[in-house]
Amino acid sequence: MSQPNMKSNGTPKVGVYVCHCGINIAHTVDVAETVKFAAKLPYVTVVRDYKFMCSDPGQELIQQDFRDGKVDRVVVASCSPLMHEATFRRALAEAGGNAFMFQMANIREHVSWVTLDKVAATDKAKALIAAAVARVVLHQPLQKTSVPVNPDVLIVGGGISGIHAALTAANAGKKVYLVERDPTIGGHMAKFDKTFPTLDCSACILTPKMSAVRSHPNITLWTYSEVAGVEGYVGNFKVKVRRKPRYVDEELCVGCYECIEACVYKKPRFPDEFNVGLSMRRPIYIPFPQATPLVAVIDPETCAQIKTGKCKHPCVEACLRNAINFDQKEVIEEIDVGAIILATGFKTFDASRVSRYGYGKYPNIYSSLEIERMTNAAGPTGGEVRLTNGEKPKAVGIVHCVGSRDNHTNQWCSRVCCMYSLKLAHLIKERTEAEIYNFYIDMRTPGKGYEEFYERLLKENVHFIRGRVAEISDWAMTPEEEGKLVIRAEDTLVGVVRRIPVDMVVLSVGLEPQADADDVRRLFNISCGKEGWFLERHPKLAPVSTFTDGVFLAGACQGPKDIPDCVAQAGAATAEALALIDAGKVELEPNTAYVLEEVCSGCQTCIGLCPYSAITFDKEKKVAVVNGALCKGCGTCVASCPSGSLQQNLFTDAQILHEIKGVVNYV
Amino acid sequence: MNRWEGWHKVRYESELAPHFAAEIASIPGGDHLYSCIQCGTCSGMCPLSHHMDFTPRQIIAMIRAGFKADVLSSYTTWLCASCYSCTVECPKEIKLTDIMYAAKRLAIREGVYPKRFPIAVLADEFFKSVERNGRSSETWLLTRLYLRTNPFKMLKQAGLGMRLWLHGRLGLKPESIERKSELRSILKALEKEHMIKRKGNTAPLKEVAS
Amino acid sequence: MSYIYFPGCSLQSTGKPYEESMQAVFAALNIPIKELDDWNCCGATAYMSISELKSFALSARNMALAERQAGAGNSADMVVPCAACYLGLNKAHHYLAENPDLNAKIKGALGVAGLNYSGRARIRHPLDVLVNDIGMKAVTERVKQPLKGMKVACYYGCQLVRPYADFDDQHEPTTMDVIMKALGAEVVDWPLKTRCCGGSLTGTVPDVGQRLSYILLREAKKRGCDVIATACPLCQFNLECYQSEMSRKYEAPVNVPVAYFTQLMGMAFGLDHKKLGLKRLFVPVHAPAAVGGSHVAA
Amino acid sequence: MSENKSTPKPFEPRIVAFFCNWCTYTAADLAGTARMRYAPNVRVVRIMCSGRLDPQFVLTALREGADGVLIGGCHPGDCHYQEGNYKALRRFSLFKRMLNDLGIEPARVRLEWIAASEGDKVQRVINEMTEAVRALGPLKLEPRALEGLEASLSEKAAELVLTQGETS
Repeated sequence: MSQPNMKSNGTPKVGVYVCHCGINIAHTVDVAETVKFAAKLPYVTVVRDYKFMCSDPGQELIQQDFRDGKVDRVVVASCSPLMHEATFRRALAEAGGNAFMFQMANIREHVSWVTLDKVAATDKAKALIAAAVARVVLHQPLQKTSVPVNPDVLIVGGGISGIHAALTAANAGKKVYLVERDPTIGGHMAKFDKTFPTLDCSACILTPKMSAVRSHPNITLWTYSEVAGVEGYVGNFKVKVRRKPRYVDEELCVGCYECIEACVYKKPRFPDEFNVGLSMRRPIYIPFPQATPLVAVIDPETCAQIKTGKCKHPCVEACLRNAINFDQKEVIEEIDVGAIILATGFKTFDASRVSRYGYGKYPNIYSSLEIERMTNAAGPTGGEVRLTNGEKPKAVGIVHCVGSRDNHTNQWCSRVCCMYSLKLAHLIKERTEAEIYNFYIDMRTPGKGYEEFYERLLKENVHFIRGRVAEISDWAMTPEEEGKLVIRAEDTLVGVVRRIPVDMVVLSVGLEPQADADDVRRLFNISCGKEGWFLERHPKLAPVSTFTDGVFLAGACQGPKDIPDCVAQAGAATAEALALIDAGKVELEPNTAYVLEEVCSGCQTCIGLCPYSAITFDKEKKVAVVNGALCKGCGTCVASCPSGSLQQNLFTDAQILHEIKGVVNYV
Repeated sequence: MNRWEGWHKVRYESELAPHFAAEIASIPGGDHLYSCIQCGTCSGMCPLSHHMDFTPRQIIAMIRAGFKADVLSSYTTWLCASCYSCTVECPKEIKLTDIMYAAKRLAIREGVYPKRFPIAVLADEFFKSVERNGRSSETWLLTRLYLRTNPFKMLKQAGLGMRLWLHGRLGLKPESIERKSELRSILKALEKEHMIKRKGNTAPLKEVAS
Repeated sequence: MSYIYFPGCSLQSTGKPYEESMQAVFAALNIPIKELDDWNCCGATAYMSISELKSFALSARNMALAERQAGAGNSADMVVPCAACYLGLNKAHHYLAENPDLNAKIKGALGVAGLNYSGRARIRHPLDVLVNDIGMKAVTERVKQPLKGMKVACYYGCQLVRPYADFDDQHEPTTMDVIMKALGAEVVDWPLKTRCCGGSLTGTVPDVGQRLSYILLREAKKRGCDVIATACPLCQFNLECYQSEMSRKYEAPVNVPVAYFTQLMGMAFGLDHKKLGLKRLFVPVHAPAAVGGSHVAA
Repeated sequence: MSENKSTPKPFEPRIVAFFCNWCTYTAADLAGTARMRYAPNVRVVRIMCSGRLDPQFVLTALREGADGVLIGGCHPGDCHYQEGNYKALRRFSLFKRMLNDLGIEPARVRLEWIAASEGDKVQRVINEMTEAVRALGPLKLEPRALEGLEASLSEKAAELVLTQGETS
C-alpha cells in the first residue's frame, strides 16, 4: 500500500467501529472475528464493536477516542452510508474533528441482509472494512460549501394535494407557483359528490380552498400549463413553465358564459372531459361552475375558427369585455425556486382492459368515476342514477378490485376502492332504493371511522358477496335473467357459484400512475418504483422526500391514497420544503472536482464533458479551472483526464484505487 | 346411507398430509399455488363448478391445508374438462388445470378415485391404447370404456354408434403407427423419470366411497 | 413452403368431414400441405391424467418428426385442426421451452430413438394459417356462392384459444368471424364463443357434459343462428350428435346444424359437396336459398 | 493476494463492483432491505456516477486479483448528472475491445443499468455474473500485456497513483 501523506497530521490513526445493529448484522457476521481482523490492519489504532453505533452511546465511543487523541479518522462498519453517514460525520465534527475524515463500510444492506452463509458474510465484511481503512488513510479535511436557498416554491398539480400544499406554503409567507395542466384546479376530488366515510359534500369542503388559492396574494396560479424544463439543484432550481393558449384573456374574462351561449355549435357535441364523457360541451367551455379560475377556454381541437378560420365567431362579439383572442400564443415563463413539490396525482384504470366485464360492450356498465359524476348534483344527470332507458335501476352490482390485485393488470391494492364502493353503494341506494350487491375479495377499511361506515352499510341491507366477479354477460339461464346483465361469481363464503341478474353494474376501478409519469420523473430527475409511482427516498423515514434534494412528493403520485392521506402528505411535503427554505442555505457535499495545475497539460478534453459547464480554460496558465459552485461532483471529467491532473474530493484516484486493493486482497 | 357419515366438518391435524401442497407445487409452474388469495375467479369461470363437490377454489385451499384424501377422492378434479378458463383468468397465474391433472395422476397412482366414475377408466384405456399402438381409436376406446364401467350404456349408445358408422364417421379398424418400437423406446427411456411407477396404472383401480 | 398436416386421432374417424373439407379448401386456395409421416397421438387431455412426462414426449416426437420432414433450415409449420391436439402440442412446445430440466429429459428420451427436437416446429391452427398467412383477400376472391343471409354463430370452443393461442384474442376471438364475413355470411354476436362444450364428459358423464352442449345450442338458437360453425372435432361431435338425446332429456326440440367452418368455406367456394363431407352431418346444413343453394340431405 | 488465501478451497470468484450512488448503489441497498439473498462474491465500491469510472480502476481490480468487474449505473436518460452514464458506456465499449485483445473473456467485465427500484435486478445480475465467472475459472493475466494496456490507456500509471498518494 502506498505511503499516505505525512505532512498535514502525522501518521494516520484510524479508529474502526463495528456495529451489531442489534442482531441485524451480528446474526450473520462474526463481529468478534472482524474486530480481530481490523486490529491488524495498517494505521488502525482503535477497534471497537457496539450494539448500536448510531445510538448516542455509540457515537460517544467515537467522540471519546477522538478527544483522547487515539484516532484522527474513523471507519464505521454498519449500515448503508445513505442511511447514517450524516449521523457519524456530525458526531466526528461535534467532537472537534473534520466530518470528512470518515468512511463507512456497508456490512448490513450489502452483507448481513443478503448473505446466508456466516463464513462468507464475515469474509465479505472483512473485505469492506479493509477497503474502508485503506481508503480513509488518504482522506483529507474538507469544508462543506453552502449556497443560499431561493425561498420560492413550485407546486406541480392542482388536485387536493397540490392545493393544500400551496395554501400551507403561502400561509407561511412563501411565494408559491401552482402549475396545473387542466384549465381548472380541483383534480379528482372536484368530480365527487360525497366523500367517505363522513359523506360530507366534496364541493362544500373543496371549493373554499380552490378560491383561497385563486385569491391568495402569495400564490401565482398557472392553469392549462405544464412544466417544460428544470435545471439547477436544491435551493436553486430554474424552471420553465409552458402556458398553453386558452384563447381567452384570464384577466378580462369574468366567466359570464355569454360566449359559450353564443357559440356557433348550438348543441354541445364534444365529449365533456370533466364529466368523463357522460355529457357534451362546446368548443368554448368552462369545465364546471366552480372552476378555478372561472375563465372560459377554447379547445383548439374542436373550435371551427381555430381549425378552419372560417367561423363567424359570434363568441367574440358576445364578450362585452373583449376577452376572446384567437391570436393568443403559448408563453414560456421562467422562474427560480428553491423547492419543488410534485402533486401530479393518478389516473383510473381503464375498465375495458378486462374484457370479461363487458365495459363498453353492454349498456349500463359504468366505471366508478362515471358513477361519481352521475351521483353528483351538479353532474350530467343532476344527481340521478338512471339507466340508458331513463328508468331507475332495480338491482345494481358493484364490482370491487377492477384492475387491482391482478398479475395481468395491476398487482397492487388501490386502497380507496373498498371505501368508495361503500360510499357509492350508499348513494345509489339512497337515490334509487335498488338492491345493491357488492362483490369483494377482501373488505379493506383501515382508517378512522371506516370500519364503522362498513357496518352502517351492512345495516342498510346492502348485499356483500365475498367473491371476485368472473364475468358479466347478457345470456340468460332463467326467465328472471332475460334482458338483464348477469353477474357470475363464486360466493366463497358459501362455496357456491351464483348468477345474479342486475340492471346496472359499477366497476370499481383501481388507481394507476399517470400515463406520462415516466416523462415527468425524468423532467425532475427522480425515480419511479416498478409500478410507475414516484419513488420516495425511504418508505418509512422519508416518505415525502426523493433522491433529488429539494424535490418532494405529495398525494397519489407516490402511490394510491385517499383524501385524508393526500392532505396529510401534502402538509408533510410542505413542512420539508419550508424546513429547507427557512434554513436559508443548503450545504453541498464537497465532492467537487479540482485541478492539479502542475500536472494539467491544458488539453481541454474535460471542458466539453462537463454537463454543468463548470470547467473553463485559463489562457495565461494554460490550465483547466473548475468552478466549485457549479460543479455537482459527478467526476466524469476526472475519469476522462488523460494526465490525471483532475481529481475529485472524496473520490480521488488514489482513494478509489486503495479501496479497490482493499476489497480484493484484504488479508 | 347414514347421514352422520360422509364429509365431517372437523379435521384433526393427524388426518392431514402436510406435504401435499409441496407435492402438487412441484409440477412446472406449480409454485404459483402458494399465492392464491381465494378470490373464487376460478370457480366463477368454471362451467362445471356447479356439479362439483368442492369448487376449484376450495380444492386449492384444501391442497394448501393438506386435505389430501378429500381432494383425491373428490369429483371436482375428474369433472374438470380442461377448458383452461380458470387458468387464463386467475389473477395470481395459478395453473389450475395443470393442478387438476396433477391431482388426477396422484389419485390414479394411489388407486383412489370416486365410485362409479368412468373418467379415470377412460384415461387409463386411452393411455394403454396409445402405449400399445401410438394412437387411440375412438371406437375401441369407447367400447372398452363401456365394457369396464357400464355395459348397458353401450347398448344405449349403440344407436349413436350405428348412426356414426352409417355417416362414415366410425373407423372400425384399430389405428396404429408403423414405427411402434421407436415410440416405445422413447416412452421406455422415461420410465425411470416417470412420476408414476408402471405398475401404478396397471393395477386395478380401487374404488373409494365418496 | 409446405405445411405439415397433423390429423390426430379424431380427424380420420368422427372428424372425417373436417379433414375432407379442410383439404378441399386448402387445395382450392393452393395451400401446399402434406400429412406428417407416422404421426402418433398428441398425448392430449386424457393422457395428461396418467403421465404428464410421457404426454410431453408424445408431442415432442411429433414435433421432432415434423422438423425432420421439413428438412434442416426450413421452417416447420404444423397445421393442427383438432383443438385438443393443437393445445397438446402447443403446451408441450411452451413447457419444453420454459423448463430446461423437462427439456433435457425429453430430448434424452428422443435421442434414444435417434430423434431430435430443436423447438423450431411451430404449431398452427387452420384459422391462424388462413387469416394470418393466406389473408382475407385471397379468401374473398375465391368466393363463388356467397353465404348471403346465412346467420352463423362462430363457436371457437375452449382449447383452441386458451391458454396458449397467440393468433387470436383469448377472450374475444375473431378470426372465424372474419372468415365467415368474408364468405358473405352474417355473424351472430353471442357471448359463449369460447365456453366449454363439455369435452369428453358428454360421453363419460352425459348428464353433466351434455348439459353444457345444450346451453350452447339453446343460446345460439335464441340468437337466431342458422348454423353453428366449429373448429374442433370434439366440439362438433358434442354439439351435433347428442341433439336427439338432448331433445328427450330437456323436453325441448333441439335442431341446430353444426358444421365445420371449413365446410362453410367450401360451400361458399362452390366446391363439390361430396368433397366437403356435408353428407356426413346428422343435421343438414342449408346453403342460403337466395343464391340458389342446394339442400343437403342427411 | 489469492495465493495468501490458505487451505485449498473450491474456486470462489472475487468480483469488484462499481455502483453509482444514485441508482445502482441504492438498488443494492433496496435488495438488502428486502432481504434478497445473493452470491457473496461481489464487493461494491461506491462512486457518485458511472461517469467517474476510470478504466484504470478496472485494470487495477483485475491486476490485484479480481476475477471479474461489474459496473452499475442509472438507465440511459435517468442519470442524476444528466449523461454521465452515456460517457461511461462510450468509454466502456472502447475499453471492452482492448480487454478482448488481452484475451480477457467478455463475461468478466459487465456493465448494467440498474434503477433505484430494481433491487431484484441487482440480485439477478450478481448471481448470473458470479456463475459466469465461476464457469470461466480464476483470471490468469499476462502482467506485461496488462502494463502495455495501461500505457495505451493513459500516460499516468502505477507511479502516478503513488504520487497521488503522497501529494493528496
